[in-house]
Amino acid sequence: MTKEEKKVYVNKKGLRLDGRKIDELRPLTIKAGVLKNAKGSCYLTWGQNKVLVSVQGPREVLPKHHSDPLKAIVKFNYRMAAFSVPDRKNPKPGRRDIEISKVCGEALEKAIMLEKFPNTQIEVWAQVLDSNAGSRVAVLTAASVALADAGIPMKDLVTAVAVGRAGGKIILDLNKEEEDAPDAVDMPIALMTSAKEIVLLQMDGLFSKTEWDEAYELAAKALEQIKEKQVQALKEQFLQESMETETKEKIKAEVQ
Amino acid sequence: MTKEEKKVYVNKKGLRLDGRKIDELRPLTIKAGVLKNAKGSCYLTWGQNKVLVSVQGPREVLPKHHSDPLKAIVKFNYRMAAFSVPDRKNPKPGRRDIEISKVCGEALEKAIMLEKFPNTQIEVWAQVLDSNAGSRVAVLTAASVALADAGIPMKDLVTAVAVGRAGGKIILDLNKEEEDAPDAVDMPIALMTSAKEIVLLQMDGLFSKTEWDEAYELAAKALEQIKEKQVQALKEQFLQESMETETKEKIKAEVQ
Amino acid sequence: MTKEEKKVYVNKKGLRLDGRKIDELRPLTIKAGVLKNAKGSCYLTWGQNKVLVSVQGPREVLPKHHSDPLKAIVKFNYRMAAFSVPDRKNPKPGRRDIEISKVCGEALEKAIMLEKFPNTQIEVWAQVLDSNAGSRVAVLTAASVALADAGIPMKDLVTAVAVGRAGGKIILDLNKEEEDAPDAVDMPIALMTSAKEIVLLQMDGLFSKTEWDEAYELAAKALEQIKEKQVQALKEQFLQESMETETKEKIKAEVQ
Amino acid sequence: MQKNVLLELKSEKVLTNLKDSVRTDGRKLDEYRKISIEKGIYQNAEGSAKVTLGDTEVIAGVKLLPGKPYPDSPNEGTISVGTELIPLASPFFESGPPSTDSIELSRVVDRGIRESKAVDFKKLCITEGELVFIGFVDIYAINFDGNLFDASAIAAIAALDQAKIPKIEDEKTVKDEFSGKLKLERKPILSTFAKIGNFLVLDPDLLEETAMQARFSVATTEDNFVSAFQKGLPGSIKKEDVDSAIDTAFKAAKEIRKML
Amino acid sequence: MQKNVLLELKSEKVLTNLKDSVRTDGRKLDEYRKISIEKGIYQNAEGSAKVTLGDTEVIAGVKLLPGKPYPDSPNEGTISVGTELIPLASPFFESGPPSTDSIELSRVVDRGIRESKAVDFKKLCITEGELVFIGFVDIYAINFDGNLFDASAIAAIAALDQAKIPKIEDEKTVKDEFSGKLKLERKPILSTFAKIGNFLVLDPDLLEETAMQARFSVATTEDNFVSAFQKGLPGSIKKEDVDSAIDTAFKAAKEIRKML
Amino acid sequence: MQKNVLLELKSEKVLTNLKDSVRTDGRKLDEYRKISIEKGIYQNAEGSAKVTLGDTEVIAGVKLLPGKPYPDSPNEGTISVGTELIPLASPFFESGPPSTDSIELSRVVDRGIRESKAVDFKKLCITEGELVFIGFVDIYAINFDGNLFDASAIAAIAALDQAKIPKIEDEKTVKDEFSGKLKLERKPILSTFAKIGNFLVLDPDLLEETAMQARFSVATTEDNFVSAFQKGLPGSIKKEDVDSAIDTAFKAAKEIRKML
Repeated sequence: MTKEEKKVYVNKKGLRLDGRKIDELRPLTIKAGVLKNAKGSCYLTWGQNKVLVSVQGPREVLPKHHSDPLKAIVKFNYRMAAFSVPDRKNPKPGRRDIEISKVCGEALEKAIMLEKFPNTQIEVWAQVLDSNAGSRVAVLTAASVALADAGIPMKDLVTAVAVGRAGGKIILDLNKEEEDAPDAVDMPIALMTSAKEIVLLQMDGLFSKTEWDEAYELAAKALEQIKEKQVQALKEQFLQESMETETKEKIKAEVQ
Repeated sequence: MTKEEKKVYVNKKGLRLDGRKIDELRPLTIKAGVLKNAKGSCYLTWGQNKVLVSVQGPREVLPKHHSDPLKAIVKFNYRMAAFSVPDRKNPKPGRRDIEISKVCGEALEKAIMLEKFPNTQIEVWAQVLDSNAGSRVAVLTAASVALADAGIPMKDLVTAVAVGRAGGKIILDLNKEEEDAPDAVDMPIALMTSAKEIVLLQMDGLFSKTEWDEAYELAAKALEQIKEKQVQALKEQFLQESMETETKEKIKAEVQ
Repeated sequence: MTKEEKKVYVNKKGLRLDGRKIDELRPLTIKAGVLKNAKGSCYLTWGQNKVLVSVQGPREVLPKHHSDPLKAIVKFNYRMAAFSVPDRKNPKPGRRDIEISKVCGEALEKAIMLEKFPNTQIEVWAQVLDSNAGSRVAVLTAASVALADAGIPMKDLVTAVAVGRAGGKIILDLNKEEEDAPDAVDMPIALMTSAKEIVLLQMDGLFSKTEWDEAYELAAKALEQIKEKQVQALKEQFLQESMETETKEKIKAEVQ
Repeated sequence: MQKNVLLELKSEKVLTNLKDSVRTDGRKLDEYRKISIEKGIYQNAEGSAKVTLGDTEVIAGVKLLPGKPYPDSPNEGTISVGTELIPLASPFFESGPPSTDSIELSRVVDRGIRESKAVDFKKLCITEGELVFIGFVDIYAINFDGNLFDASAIAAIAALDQAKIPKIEDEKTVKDEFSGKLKLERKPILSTFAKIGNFLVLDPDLLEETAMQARFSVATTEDNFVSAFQKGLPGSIKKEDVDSAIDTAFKAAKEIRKML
Repeated sequence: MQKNVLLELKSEKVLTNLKDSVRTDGRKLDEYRKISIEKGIYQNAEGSAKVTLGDTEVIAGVKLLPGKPYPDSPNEGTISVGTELIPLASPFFESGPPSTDSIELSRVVDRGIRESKAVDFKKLCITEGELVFIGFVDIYAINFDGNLFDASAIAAIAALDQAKIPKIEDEKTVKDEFSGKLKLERKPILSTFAKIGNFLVLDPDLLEETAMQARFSVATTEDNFVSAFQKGLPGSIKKEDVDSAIDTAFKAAKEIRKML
Repeated sequence: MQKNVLLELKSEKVLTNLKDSVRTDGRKLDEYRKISIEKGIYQNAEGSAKVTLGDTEVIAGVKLLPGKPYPDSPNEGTISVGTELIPLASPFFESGPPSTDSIELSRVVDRGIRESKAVDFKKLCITEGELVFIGFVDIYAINFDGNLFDASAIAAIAALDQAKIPKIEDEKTVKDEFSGKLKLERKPILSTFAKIGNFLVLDPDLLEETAMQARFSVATTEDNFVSAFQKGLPGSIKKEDVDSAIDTAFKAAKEIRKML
């Protein structure tokens, strides 16, 4: 513990334990349309985090009396693979999985035009395959891409990131080592960035009001970058789909 | 163990370990109509026992095929708060909870005019908040009051008490220390006292037939006292409800 | 372990640890029609194995949407009594119980004329009361008799046996001691013997292709013997039922 | 349990018959059906028994497994009773987790053994404070024609009474070796009555159970104790019913105890 | 939870009223309902409290049980919070395993205590690496009229604050003897807001909860920290909402903390 | 699993095509789809692999955790295989506890490794009688287009084959340090066939699975053993089917083993 407390989370050059700057994200890659059997899907890597998200629906709700005659309902399932954590995760969803599923599903509901699909349900399955701090913001960011890939109309993408404190400094995108700092605060936040609407916000620790302000600004900037990557992934997928269709058409034309 | 065996459960003056006489109840208080959201309710304290009982219904049975076209069904849920026992009670209902719920529910069914409410169910939730021997007779006595408070028509109140043996003597309303006597016998019994109909009777231990006779007489007398307290609680609640209505009417009158 | 390896599973006289020959079954008894409340039933003892199988149905499937409009479905429940194994078996069905239920149910489906009973289900309950290697082939052999006893039309009986290897020899109907041999292979197999259709086949271990051939031949021969016992049990039951009917008729005649 | 409509229709005659002093199967009010008890029938069980009560058939098996004692009784073992109402026994029994009915049944059988001190739990001690035997009694109904309470309780007592105590070495059971037999201190017999109209009938069969308003069970011991009561179902009974049930139970139990 | 159709109809007026600067029950936007806190009410609990918030009533009890520490914090105990939304509290609560709602509630209360370091887990250590106390906080809603979050969080803090620490001998609890009291290091107070239209109202009652699009909770401490955020439900909030919620929460918490 | 009606309609053509000696996707009867195997893809897993078999994709991960050995094999670790058919993989897979299908799949993969002695359990021993490794192999279907049996079994073998063995100090795992690699003694390959009409086709895709009456799996090893059989589904197979399946399996396995 004394050893831990002596760790320098941000050094004199302003660099963190893994060499990042205070406002620097871990490497982030996003790929849409990766699963054949899903209506929409997304594979996202974020530092060591690797997540795979699928979207099914909108489709009929069973049993029927659970459906809403005015809008679609969203079923979000956050699940960690048994081997995605240092210790083995029990495959049965625990209380943490259930809470994360709830808040992530609620964060997406605001963005989806649910009223277009009354009596149906949209199912999001978010599978964490490898993890190292920040898996909930990773799956939420990926889910938003998977929904768009599924062609489900949305007001805006939902984009998420974690900010927080380690060693007295407000930093972006904490890794596990930083999350374990003695004074660590972790704050996952998700926005629809166009109108700066906060759709997910959680925090635990001891934050001053000034730190909250600072953390929010840091997050807001990073979210713009992340959103760009989301959009880029969707463009690539759209391009590829078009090309595939074109190729198919060409082949068809040649054959005929 | 040897120490236990030397305990004098009833001393030469005829007094028990807690100073009570052989036929003396622990302090008993009953209050009806304590929960705003319940159709009927009752808070009862009996020595250290503190129980809260609510009644909902009669209302539709779901799923429908569980309903009885000839009468209402009674769902009795006996539950101990996790902190209501010396060790922590696992919140998941165990076999003991399920058996007590069954026999208490059955004891009430005889008293309720079930045939007046076909296809419905009456739900009794009996929550034990603190306990010290005798919680099942406490909740059953309270449930009967809560049912009456809910306005559900009954042939008679159900009134319950435990009698038994400790240190060779037949005594009324055993506490935990007496229940742990080496020769302890515990016998919960519930009657509709008007016609002396036994609706609940359980016993485990080694009783002679004479002891059974003696125990029954002791119980029967005590049940009269307890029933008086039940009736008193209902009268007070009725009075208060009337006053509230009257006050409301007055205010209305004044306002107009 | 070294002790184990020195065990002679088949001695120079060709006899096994329990005195059986290589192709010799443990004592097998089959009795049909043993349970009053079942549509069909069978009690079978096979060495130390003692199993009781009942058949109910064909009857309506609940909930209805699980039914098949083209044929009956088969629900096979393999269960071990808690005391039927050296250690106590947890009463909750485990993964082994579920797999055995699945493969045994599937093995029977081929034999039953399911298309005669659309929208219904046939329930087989297979209770193991004592066991010593081979309980799945015992219940499957018994289930087939119980189905016939229930009057359910079948293309052929299903007959099952286990063959395998211990101490380098291919042997019939392994007992527990043989199953525990260091080189043990166990292969349960079930046939509809008339057309030599394999309806159940499982194996784990290290078998050469020649050993498979040898094992199959050994099994095929034994299955003929076992089938004879199945048929014999059904004949006896048929005879007894006829006699009972006759006796009743006689008594009726005499009374009138 | 699903409903047996046919039986419900038939059961309407039970009370009419009783008023003519006839039980549907011809028995007297205080008469058991034919009882038989088979013991020691399974090798993997330390003790086992099959009890038939008319057409009701029940099997009980006992496993004695080493385990840790409760902190407050370091030199005592314990028992644990489970009953399963499996679909073998009746087309109206369903598979799945224990029903409310089977939980009540298990607990009545368990308390009947425990509270009558039928088993001396000290005899189940292996090493004080360290290791004791836990006696798992598992009961399976295999044919159900009423009064599972008495059939199960008798089967449990019969299975325990001749149970072999496994030999223990290094805190583990030695296969197929035994250090003796578990002898019961007392053999409580449970006798169950159906209250039908104003009648109290012993050992109700399924038809009578369908007609009964209340069920009442009394356990009695050879040393003249009443060792358990359990009243069930929505109907009520009277003090006189209990008195007469006790007398009948003592008489009936004496006969059954001889068969153990 | 089943739906309360009547309430949904009524709730349509909530926003209309807010536009006229009126809360349905006459409160100001940043005003709590009447709060009362009763402590030490049950003998079997090491600590207990009942909190009423208008017509919302919640009970919390604490049991301190000896257990093994986590390998990575051998000299620290821990806590475990459970909440049950039992049918006592509302005709729309159902019995059964914890619902998603009650799981979120439990976890928010749990983290609120744990991450604000309200309890010094080192004080729960009995023998380093061997034995520590686990503080089970169990919360029961007994009457539900909105804002279970604040009622539950306050009840948990109140129950913990005066919890007695059992005396331990031979790794076991000595009955009715205590070695002292568990004093909290900090008393974080959770303040929950409903976002209804563009309004943010403190301590929503059931009617307001039925009308809200988003729920937002802020915990604050006496040493000027914000110690928790939790945003729930499908609606969104703005940075300004969070800012104003923080200010309101600090003010409100000061008053509540005095009552503990 | 829900029903895929469209697929059922299409599947009627599978047999007609086979009679014309054509598999729907143009393969020969004894031909696998394109296989690829990626290994060592996740850092938190001691071993991991992704297997694609045509459009079927499966991921396996291995965790080696210290635990107690079974009393009857004090110097041996063990493995435990779980498979999850998650909704990622198919709109017809449902969340919830393991289905009967996934339990059969898990057990076939588990036995295939265990009984072929692919892993030397003695190499998983840390301290005899005290501590051994338990190898948890967890398998997730991520895209389902038939033949999960072979994809899962190959993924499990691939993940185990390169699994790192954690370093142990004081009975606990040292983070990110390893004492070596778990090398397999044998690499059994499972080959699964569909019986459709009188045809036996290797590596059925989803359409063929929808048309099949029986499923038959054979595992073979590099030292010429048949190490497992599993016949599934209501149809029957013949001795000759088994014989030919064995020959095909040996040939196919040789190719797949090279890719590991």
